[in-house]
Amino acid sequence: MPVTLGTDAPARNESAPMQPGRRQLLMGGAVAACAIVSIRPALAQSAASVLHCQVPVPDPARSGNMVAPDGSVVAPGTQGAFAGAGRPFTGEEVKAALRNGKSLPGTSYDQNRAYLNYIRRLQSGTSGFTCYASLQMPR
Amino acid sequence: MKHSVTLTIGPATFRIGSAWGQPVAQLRALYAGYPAPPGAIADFTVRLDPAGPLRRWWRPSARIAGDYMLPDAAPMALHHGLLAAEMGMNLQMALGWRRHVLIHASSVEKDGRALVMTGESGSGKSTLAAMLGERGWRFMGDEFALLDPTSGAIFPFPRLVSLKNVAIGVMQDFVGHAARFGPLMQATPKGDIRHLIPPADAIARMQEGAPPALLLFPRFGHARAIRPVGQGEAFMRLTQASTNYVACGERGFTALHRFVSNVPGIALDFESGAQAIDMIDDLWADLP
Amino acid sequence: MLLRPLDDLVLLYHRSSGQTHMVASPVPEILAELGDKALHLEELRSALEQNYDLGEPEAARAELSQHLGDLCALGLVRTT
Amino acid sequence: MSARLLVEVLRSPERISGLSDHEWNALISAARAERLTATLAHRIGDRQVPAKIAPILNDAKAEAEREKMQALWEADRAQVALAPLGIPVVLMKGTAYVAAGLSAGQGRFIGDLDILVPRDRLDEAEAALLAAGWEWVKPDPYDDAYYRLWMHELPPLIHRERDRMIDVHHTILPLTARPTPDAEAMLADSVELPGGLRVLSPDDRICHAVAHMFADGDLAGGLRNLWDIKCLLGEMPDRTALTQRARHHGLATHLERAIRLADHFYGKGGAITMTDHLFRARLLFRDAWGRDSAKRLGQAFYIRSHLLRMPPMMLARHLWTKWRRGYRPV
Repeated sequence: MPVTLGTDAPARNESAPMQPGRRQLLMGGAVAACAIVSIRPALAQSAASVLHCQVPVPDPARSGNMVAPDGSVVAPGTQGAFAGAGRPFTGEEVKAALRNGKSLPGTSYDQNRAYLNYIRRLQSGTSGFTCYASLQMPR
Repeated sequence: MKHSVTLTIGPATFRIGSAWGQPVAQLRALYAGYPAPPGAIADFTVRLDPAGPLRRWWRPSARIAGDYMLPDAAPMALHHGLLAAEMGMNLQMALGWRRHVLIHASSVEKDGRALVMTGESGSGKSTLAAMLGERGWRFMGDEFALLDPTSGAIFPFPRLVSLKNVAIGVMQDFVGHAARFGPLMQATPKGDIRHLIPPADAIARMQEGAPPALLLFPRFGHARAIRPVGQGEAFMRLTQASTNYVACGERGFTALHRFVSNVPGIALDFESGAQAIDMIDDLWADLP
Repeated sequence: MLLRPLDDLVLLYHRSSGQTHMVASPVPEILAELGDKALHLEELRSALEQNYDLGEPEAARAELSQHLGDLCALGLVRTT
Repeated sequence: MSARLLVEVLRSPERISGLSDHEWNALISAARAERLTATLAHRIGDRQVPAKIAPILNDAKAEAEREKMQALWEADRAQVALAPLGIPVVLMKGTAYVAAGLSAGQGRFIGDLDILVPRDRLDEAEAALLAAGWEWVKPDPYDDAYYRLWMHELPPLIHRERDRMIDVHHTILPLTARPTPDAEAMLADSVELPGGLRVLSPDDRICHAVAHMFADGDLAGGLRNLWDIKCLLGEMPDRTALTQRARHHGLATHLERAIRLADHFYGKGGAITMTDHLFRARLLFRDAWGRDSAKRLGQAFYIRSHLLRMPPMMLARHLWTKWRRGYRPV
């Protein structure tokens, strides 16, 4: 199958530096694996960082359910799972717990681990996600 | 709404409404020296709404709302209302401003050229800008640097400087005038906060941009060190520090490319403000 | 799409998706070679061969094919 | 009431002459809250506006243009993912309007990509989208089972690289709702655009917009939906076939209400019925600060939206399950 550029062919003269003569192309293993890095929208991160935000555990739509040690949300009464947190955690509390190993306030050792696993699994669209994403800003 | 005020900061005008009088009175006092808005028309509306039906009176707390909102925003106690209003203005800029590429960075200007400092909170960028602003530089902003896609210049957004925790004491010693400080707000979600009114020239020249000459990535609390940052890394970090890079589309791409191509990037580790100021003076003197 | 060189890599702005990618060699060279043409893998390899030393053909084909796969997934290149 | 001002300006843009600064603020806040800022900007066009307003309107137009590009790109990605299966991508709502170049697409805010897929190909489509990088937004057993059993669409998917959502519909309304529009007929009569994407036929576009606004949901964002309908009707001078089609889909009364309200709000300001007045009040709930000034009416429409979707016993069971998990209308 032949390949072609998308609808949007590169503007030729402003393209990559083309050197005269035969040049060794950077081909091979590790380089090949990371020759393209896409920039992802950082809107959520920086926007939330100017605010004070919070992460409910679990999501309000699932409050009443429990959090299993691996962070998944399970039905009330599940063996080995923990009831949800009484109040949402603040971004600062989550950051201290994720970065410095400080327990989330009012949690036991295992409960803390389960909650953090839940927070790590948060996805866009779930309550608390923008807040969590804001804590992930690279340094 | 019951209480309201209109403020112009740099290129943007805000209409701030509040269910309570106190935050609005504090804003009026602290922004008294800013040029009056050209009229009542605002770029953005910010609201401090009661967080629930009873929250106007009973344990009053405000929800930050307005033209642009974030779902995860936590309500704030009324006695932190001034901070809530400031956050509300920042949020409108972060989510709604399109006339510049917005970089989460502080900036200062000297000799007609701008120094831009970016890093996450705690990096010291805000305090450094405030200090430099008292030491012969023009303070341009502690939160957002506005990169103009047309000219490539950095434009100021000199809102009140938001000092946190130890920086409060440091700047009180540095500035002297108690009259330039707002009320001390203790135990806010961001720690202790006290606002500082920027120097008079920063406010008088808040419409005036400057071409960027140096991009710093400061990091407080590390042994003195300086490392050049490659253009690729600088570009990546600026996109992550920008709230509207994607929304600016091709203009944003071209502007940031021009910025990292023309401006040297340097990571700067430091242990004290005085040390950082010396290091910055040296770097500035060595610029072509 | 717009390609802009930096000191250590090449920036790519893709107008139809609004996405920015940072690409390293040999991706910019592949894109430049494709231009507005449609090429089979082997045609692409031999075209690149004119200007660059690609090493052993079999390995070069495997590697080019991997890059093309990545480019297709991002919508920068499509199969026709 | 700034919502009313917004409606008046959309109907007759000359209304802007002589607006006070406060009225402008109210107008912009309402337009932002209703996601109609760029539509407003296009309606105002080249008319003279205050110096502070012109850049706000220009920003909104540029933003809409970028959103249009992004929406079309998402449609392209879905097409690439589904093409190998031979499943056509039938666009709906905002993306369809911009892809087909309709006036309803001008300046329209576009959130998610909505596509319609034949019900018997749903599993294949889902698998292909998952393979192409879309992921479930909310992995919740109850919601998931609920969606699959009763809803007219898959639970929302989000693309892991691009952070954009796709809603895959297989029918027009929840399977429990009383009108049951004929999705198969809509698919069969869909129209191909150059490039291979498809959109609903002109009649069905209106029927879908009407079903979406009046037979589903609580009318949040209703001013925008009604603007869509107004624009779509404007491109349909002869409505005989449309009326027929609406009857076929069980949407005849909803269509009549839509036509009356669109004309009342955005057209010649024609008369409306007693019940229409409730809809009118619900649609005009924003005050001069963009706030909800009619919360109780909003709650009533929230309950109505559930009644529309479910028979009462099932609704009771659903609300009980939701209630136990602390999910309440606010």
